[in-house]
Amino acid sequence: MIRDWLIQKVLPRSLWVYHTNCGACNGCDIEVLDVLTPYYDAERFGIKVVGSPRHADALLVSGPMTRQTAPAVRRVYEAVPDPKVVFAIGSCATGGGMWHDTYNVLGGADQVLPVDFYVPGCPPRPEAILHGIATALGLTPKEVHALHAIQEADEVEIEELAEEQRLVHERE
Amino acid sequence: MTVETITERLGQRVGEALLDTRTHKETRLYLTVDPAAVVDAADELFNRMQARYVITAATDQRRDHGAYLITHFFSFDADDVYVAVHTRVPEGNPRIDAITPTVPGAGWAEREMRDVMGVEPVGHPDPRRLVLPDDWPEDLHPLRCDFSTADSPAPVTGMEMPMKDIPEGAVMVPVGPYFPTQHEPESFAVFVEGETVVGSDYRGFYNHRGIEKLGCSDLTYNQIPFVAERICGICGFVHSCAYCMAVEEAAGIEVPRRADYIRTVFLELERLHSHLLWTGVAAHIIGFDTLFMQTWRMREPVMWLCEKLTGNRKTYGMNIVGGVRRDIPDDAHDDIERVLADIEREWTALAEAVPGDRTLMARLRDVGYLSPEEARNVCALGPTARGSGKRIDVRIDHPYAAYDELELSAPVEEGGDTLARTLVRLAETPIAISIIRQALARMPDGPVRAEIDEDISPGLEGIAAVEAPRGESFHWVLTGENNRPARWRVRAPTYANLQAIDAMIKGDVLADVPIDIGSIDPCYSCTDRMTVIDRRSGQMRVMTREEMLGSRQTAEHTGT
Amino acid sequence: MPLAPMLESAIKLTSVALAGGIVAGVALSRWQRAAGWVCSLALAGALAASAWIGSMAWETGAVGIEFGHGNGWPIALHFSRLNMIFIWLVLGLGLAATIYSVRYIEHASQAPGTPRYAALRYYPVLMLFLASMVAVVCLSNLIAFFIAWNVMSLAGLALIVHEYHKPGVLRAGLKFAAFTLVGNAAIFAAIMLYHSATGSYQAHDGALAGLLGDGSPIAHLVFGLFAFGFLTKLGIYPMGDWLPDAHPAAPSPVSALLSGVMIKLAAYDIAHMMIRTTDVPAGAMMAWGLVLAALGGVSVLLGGSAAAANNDTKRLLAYSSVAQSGYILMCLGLSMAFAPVNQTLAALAFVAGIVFVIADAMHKGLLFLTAGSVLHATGTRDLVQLGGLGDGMPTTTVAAIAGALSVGGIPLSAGFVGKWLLFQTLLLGAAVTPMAAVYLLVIVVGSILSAAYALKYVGAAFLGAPAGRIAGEAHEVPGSMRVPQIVLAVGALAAGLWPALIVRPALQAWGYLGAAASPLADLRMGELLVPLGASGMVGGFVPPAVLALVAVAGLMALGLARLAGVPTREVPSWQSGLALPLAHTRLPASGWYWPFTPILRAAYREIPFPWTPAAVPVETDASDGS
Amino acid sequence: MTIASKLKEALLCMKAGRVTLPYPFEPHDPEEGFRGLPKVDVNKCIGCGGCANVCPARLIRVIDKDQSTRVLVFLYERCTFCGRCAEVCPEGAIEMTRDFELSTDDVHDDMIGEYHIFMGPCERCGRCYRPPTALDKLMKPGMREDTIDRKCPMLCPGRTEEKE
Amino acid sequence: MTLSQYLPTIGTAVAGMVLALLVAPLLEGVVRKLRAIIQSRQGPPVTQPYLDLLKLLAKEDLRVSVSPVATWGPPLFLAAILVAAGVMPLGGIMPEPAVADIVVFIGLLALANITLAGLGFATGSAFSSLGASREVMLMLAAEPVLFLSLLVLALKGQSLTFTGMLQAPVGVATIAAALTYLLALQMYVAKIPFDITEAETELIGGPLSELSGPRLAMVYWGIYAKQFIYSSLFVQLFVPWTLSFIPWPLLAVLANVAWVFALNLVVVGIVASVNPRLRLDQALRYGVSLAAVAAMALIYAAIV
Repeated sequence: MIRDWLIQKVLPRSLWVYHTNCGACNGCDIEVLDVLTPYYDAERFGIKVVGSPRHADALLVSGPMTRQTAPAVRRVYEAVPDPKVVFAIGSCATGGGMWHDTYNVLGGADQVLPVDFYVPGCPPRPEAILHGIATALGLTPKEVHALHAIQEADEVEIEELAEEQRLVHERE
Repeated sequence: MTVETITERLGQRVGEALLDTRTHKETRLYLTVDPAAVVDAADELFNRMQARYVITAATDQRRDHGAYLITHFFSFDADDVYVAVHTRVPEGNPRIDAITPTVPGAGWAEREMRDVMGVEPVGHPDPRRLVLPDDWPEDLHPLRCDFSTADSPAPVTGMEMPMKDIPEGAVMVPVGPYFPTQHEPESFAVFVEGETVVGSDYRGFYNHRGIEKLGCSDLTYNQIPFVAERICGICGFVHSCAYCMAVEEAAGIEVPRRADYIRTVFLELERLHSHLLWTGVAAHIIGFDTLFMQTWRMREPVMWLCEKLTGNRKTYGMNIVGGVRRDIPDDAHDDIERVLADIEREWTALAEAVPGDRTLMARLRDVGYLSPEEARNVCALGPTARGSGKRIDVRIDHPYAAYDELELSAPVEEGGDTLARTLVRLAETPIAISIIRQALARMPDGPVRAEIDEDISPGLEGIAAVEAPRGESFHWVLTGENNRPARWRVRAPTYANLQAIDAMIKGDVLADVPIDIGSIDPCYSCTDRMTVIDRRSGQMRVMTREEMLGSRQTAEHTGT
Repeated sequence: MPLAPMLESAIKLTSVALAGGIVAGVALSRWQRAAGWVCSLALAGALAASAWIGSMAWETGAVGIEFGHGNGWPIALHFSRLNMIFIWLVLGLGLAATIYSVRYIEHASQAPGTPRYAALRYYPVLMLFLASMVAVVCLSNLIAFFIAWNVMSLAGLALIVHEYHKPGVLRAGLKFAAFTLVGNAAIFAAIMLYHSATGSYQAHDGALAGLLGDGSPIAHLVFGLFAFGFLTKLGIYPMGDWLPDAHPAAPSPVSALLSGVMIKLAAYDIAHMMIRTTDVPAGAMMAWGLVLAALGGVSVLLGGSAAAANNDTKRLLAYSSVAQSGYILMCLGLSMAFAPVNQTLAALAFVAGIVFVIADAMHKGLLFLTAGSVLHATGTRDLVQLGGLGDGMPTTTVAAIAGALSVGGIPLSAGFVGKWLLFQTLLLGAAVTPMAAVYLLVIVVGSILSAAYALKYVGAAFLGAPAGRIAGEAHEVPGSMRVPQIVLAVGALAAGLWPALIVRPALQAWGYLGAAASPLADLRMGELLVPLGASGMVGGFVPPAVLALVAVAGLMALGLARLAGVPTREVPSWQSGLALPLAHTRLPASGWYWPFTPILRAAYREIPFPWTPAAVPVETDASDGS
Repeated sequence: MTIASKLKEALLCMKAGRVTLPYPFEPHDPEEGFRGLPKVDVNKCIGCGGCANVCPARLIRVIDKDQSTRVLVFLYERCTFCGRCAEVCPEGAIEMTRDFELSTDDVHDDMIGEYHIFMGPCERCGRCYRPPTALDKLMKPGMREDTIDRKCPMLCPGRTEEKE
Repeated sequence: MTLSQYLPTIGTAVAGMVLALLVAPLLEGVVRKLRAIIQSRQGPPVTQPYLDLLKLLAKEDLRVSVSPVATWGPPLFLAAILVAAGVMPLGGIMPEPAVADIVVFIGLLALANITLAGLGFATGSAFSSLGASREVMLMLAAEPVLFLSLLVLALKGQSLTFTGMLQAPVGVATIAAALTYLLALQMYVAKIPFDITEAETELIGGPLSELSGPRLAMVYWGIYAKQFIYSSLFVQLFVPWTLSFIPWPLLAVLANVAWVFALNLVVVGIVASVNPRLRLDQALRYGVSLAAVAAMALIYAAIV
């Protein structure tokens, strides 16, 4: 009971993050670091970057999952004590980026880890990262949703795509 | 030394084996030599003529020539000449004499050649896998044309890179792949006795994303700049700029002068924010978080400025073959000047405070020593080389963009230690500010982008080098068919500088290792690869982990 | 029943038990295990009988008796509160070591290359060694004492070279023999000179100090020669340099005895012959006392440094013995120095010295036994190859931790009590001589060094991950080897929690030597209070109360920790994302305490010994671990 | 002097004062010209697919659902926000918005754009094309007689490839 | 003496322990706020350390080693430090008879250090063992300074008890001792530039690198409490006259706590903000030179 209370009420105000780069270009990593600096100061929300995954509550994963990093990233995940939350930072981590289909890249972070929250952007602005964390912590609402637009086509009949069909769209 | 003298002296050395010579604008020399003479040619260039080795590229030309094209690049920095030594290795016998014993800095490049193209460097002292992941099959070489980008072979086991054996009485400290001071995955195995470093091993290339493969077959000329700038999240503009310049040189495209100036402005803005960033990261590494916070606070307006000017905080999306995509409007000059003035004021205070800070000096002085000889051997670049007394700077040696019309200098320190590299960066920052001011003041009017009407014909070569904040970024493009390059080779400065780490950290203590590594401002994603070359290769025993465990057990059995 | 006959019977009983032990050792030499148990039994008997003697000695302070008036070779024995403490230590630790030996020697003699007859002589010699030590303490005639002293040395030598087939053992034995020869020669010369000066072979309490009273150069010479001889045995640097070689060479229970009691007998002789509270000139006594204390200080620093830098379990402990001997000598030297000027202070120093003796006998004996268990289980003394034994050898590990806490001088252990008393002494002593401030400095550093090597011993051998196969396959030692360890561990901790257990006998021993008021307030609560000094109290320490506070704080901490009732999960250690064999990332003992290691190692310079140059190599007898 | 210089450093640092922005409690929008999420105005789009050809991340899928419906699927999850699609779009149908607060707990459902465009099939290559005029639309799904002898219509995707 | 005589002392000790336990995180929070101000940013609320510790109490407890040292180390570490807090005077109050003098006090703090080092060795990774080795080395450098500077007072007051030491007359030696104590304070509390043991950028946290959840919370709590103890000890022993004139004990305790905060803000916080971390050998050299000064003060005190 006490533990549930602590996790729900205290943990969001003291989120220690461990930053894991899985093959990123540095852009996201620098922005993650930038979030700690005076203009954005993530520490005011209790967010702290820690050096050992044992101390972490959240994993910030950036970059596409390369074949070489995947096992190491899995070990990082295992080394984090429960409860833990995984953030995918940047377009590479959310969807594999422009290397999504190259021979050494497995795809986005969710190919290897159970990702809880995604922060797209290339790189995401520090504000976007803050927004992502704030959204995950329930401080601000989510602002994106699927865009689905159909041309106003006079007399032509429109066939609505079935939900499952939509998802199949060649997302290799 | 002019292209003529180089050709002449090489001709004297290798004679008939010099098959072909082409020059371009008196600053580019393309030679073709017989495979048997490639070591002699490298020796003549590197050891006799004191050229700087740049990189080796391997190209699959089996369809056209029935051979693999191996190219070693050298640079005559004082004379503004890049030399490419082409060799064709027949496809039936993909083996070539390794130049590493002659040119130590080629160690990684030849290992990479073996990995990605399957051309065996014969006589290489350390022929371990470099680039490909541990679970990659031995006989598959991704840069060959018959390998498709999207192929991802089933994982195999037992291919872990064999590690050097741990010296007696030492412990292996795994600095990475995930380590707080490394913002990217890469794995230094540092062997320490007590806390004194007695050796190291390296397994990098965790960030290998197959960029060159994308650029060699899949993407069109104008898609690549966007891939190129994502080679590195800090010096992205450098890569897209160098790539575009290489294509422009190959295709003979005249870039409007205004575009050159705009590129110069952004290159220097990038250097500015990169050096501020580095100062902060280095301070963070040695636990000086206040300095980290303050330099990054100073840096943030540059990022906002870049976002305003380019639409992205990282200056992504500016370069395109033929020029740049956005102009710098005249009303932005004031904004730029305001940001520059702020930084200049604060930076001056900082640069004055640093040498007087005794605790800071204590951490920087006399650690991570890189001798000038070592710097030349590993072909160190940028501030790393300039901190060891080597005056090389592409902006001055091989002027590009608008640098030929601007005044600049390259500060050099003789110390060779971490402090020297720090001082070089401290001195470079105001120079970058001055260059931006000059460029803005002298910027000519006109278009920012050349119209390209004709297709780029295949078989042309272009070399471009840009002085990134970390040193020379080298791009070579060989044009191909279907609006796509046949080969695009990138050599980021960290690729060369990283090979100096082993020498730099040896004898230091563990506490200095992070700042030693940090002092070359490593960018692993640029390098896309890494391992420390071992100059004692003769004595080095390479064992697999299994062998090692086995031998330890035997040792215990026999009571040694 | 009058005292004399009772005493006589008690002495006879003890002697019979000890002699019986020797005989049984010889007679049963073919049946080692039986020999071991019978000898243990004999020792238990001797201990019980000596308790009877002790009760008499304790009542009166000291009792004496003379045998064999008729035959012209009278043997005079005396038993005081002081020497009873030593006799009990000898017999008690001897019993523990003998019980421990039963399985230890059996296992050791099965090792390949061991001469068949090696085990045969072990128990007789061991019993002779113990008996001679008892004799050394209680013989009051100097010639008889000297003979017993030499028998003890010879028996010790025989035990040190017990495993002479192993490399380096003979050299260690030779070194011991050479140093002992020189030391004993000095003692012999001193005895002769003493006789010429006083016309007597009787050495009563404080005899040597009394001799200084006449101020003649010969008296100083006698004093100096005795001191030299005793310090050689005590292991004080540089004359005690045999010690770091001999301990690793000897079988572990023997090391425990050598370190635990044999070297302490020199302390007994110093305490009993050199400290005197009345009729002594302050100048000479204080000078000699301070010199001895200074020598002790040197040993504290050098021994501690060498121990912290060493990677051989038994050698580390041997160096630690050098340091502990240093503490003992410092205390006794201070006691000597203060005796003429301030008897309360002298008493405090004396008590500290005796507490150190008792504590070191317990924890050093214990630690050598644990080192023996490690050797038994793994066949190696090399801390670099050990590690992670905690999983396989839980009892030995816990015992070693207890011993390490005590030797490291951590509060609530026996070793701390001695240090605490020494601090009190030195602080008060600073008013007598500023030299005390220097000694304070020495023991501050020495205390930290002792904590460092104690931690190194436990950490490198028992904690963490196993360094290799040998360490990984270690298993617990048999019960008869565990029990002595447990008993000694309990003793070391109990004495720390209730210091009266060891402080009171020491105080009472002083009570018969000197007559001054006790420097300590009554020990009813197990507390230590020094009610002197300008502000009424020099120091105060109430271990039970501190223990209660630790318990309260610990419960507070645990209560907090259990607040949320979190689950636990076992995970591999974090290696930056790699999956490396544990042995790769294990910090070998050779890498500990950088960057002090080279300085520490250089501090202790071995006395060049001319025969073979090689020191005892770290044993890596990997033949088997079972 | 060390202490004095350290104090001076501390004062130097404090001179800038607190600069922390109140974001996310108050918005901190990017400047004009920032490239955020690209959105397609389906009513302007002519389905040429030029955007798909230039996209470096290859995230735009062009699916011809049937002969008259072309579906453009934007897999925004891997978008690099380079703005090339907007740059090459001949109709200006793609707009780089300034949206950057894109975080979501389900990137695959939320970061997707699906745009349905009505096309006519090209008689020559058989693929969809967008009839340029309303009149042309009426002729769907038939052929355009006037194109039989000419090249594929200007806006047919087969043509756009070398145009950029 | 009887049990009843010790009850007041034990009672105050428990009160002191609880106070240290409760106030220490706030001290850390205030120092963090100061650092944030120097770094031109808003910084976390001053209550942040409480939240951090509470959060850790709810986190899963990952065990690398089943060794009893690993299991019992953290509570013992915290307990030893708390007891040290309990047996030292607070607000100038030190009931007699004392249950522990400074030898025990320092012994308890050494026990804490040794426990932390043992914890590092028990988990057995390269980082934690190197951190543990560093912990012992720093102890070797810092502890003599602490011990010697306190011994100067003890010598002057002719007592090793806190009460006796408070009566030490002020002199050259005591002023030198106070200065060395103040200069070494940063070493005692192991803050930058002396946070060498727990250096995150070198050893990913040293002995702490393998701890998680409640056990990490206990160690952090102990570290915060240590900061409180060492600062408070300076106030108590070297400037007791700033408290002794306050007539009400509770007010004196408050003044003491206020002093501690001031000391941490003015010395610990600022020094930690404007310095990089020293290397082990540099820190040791610093410690040894301070120890030399303290030793000279001690000998001077003994002679004069």
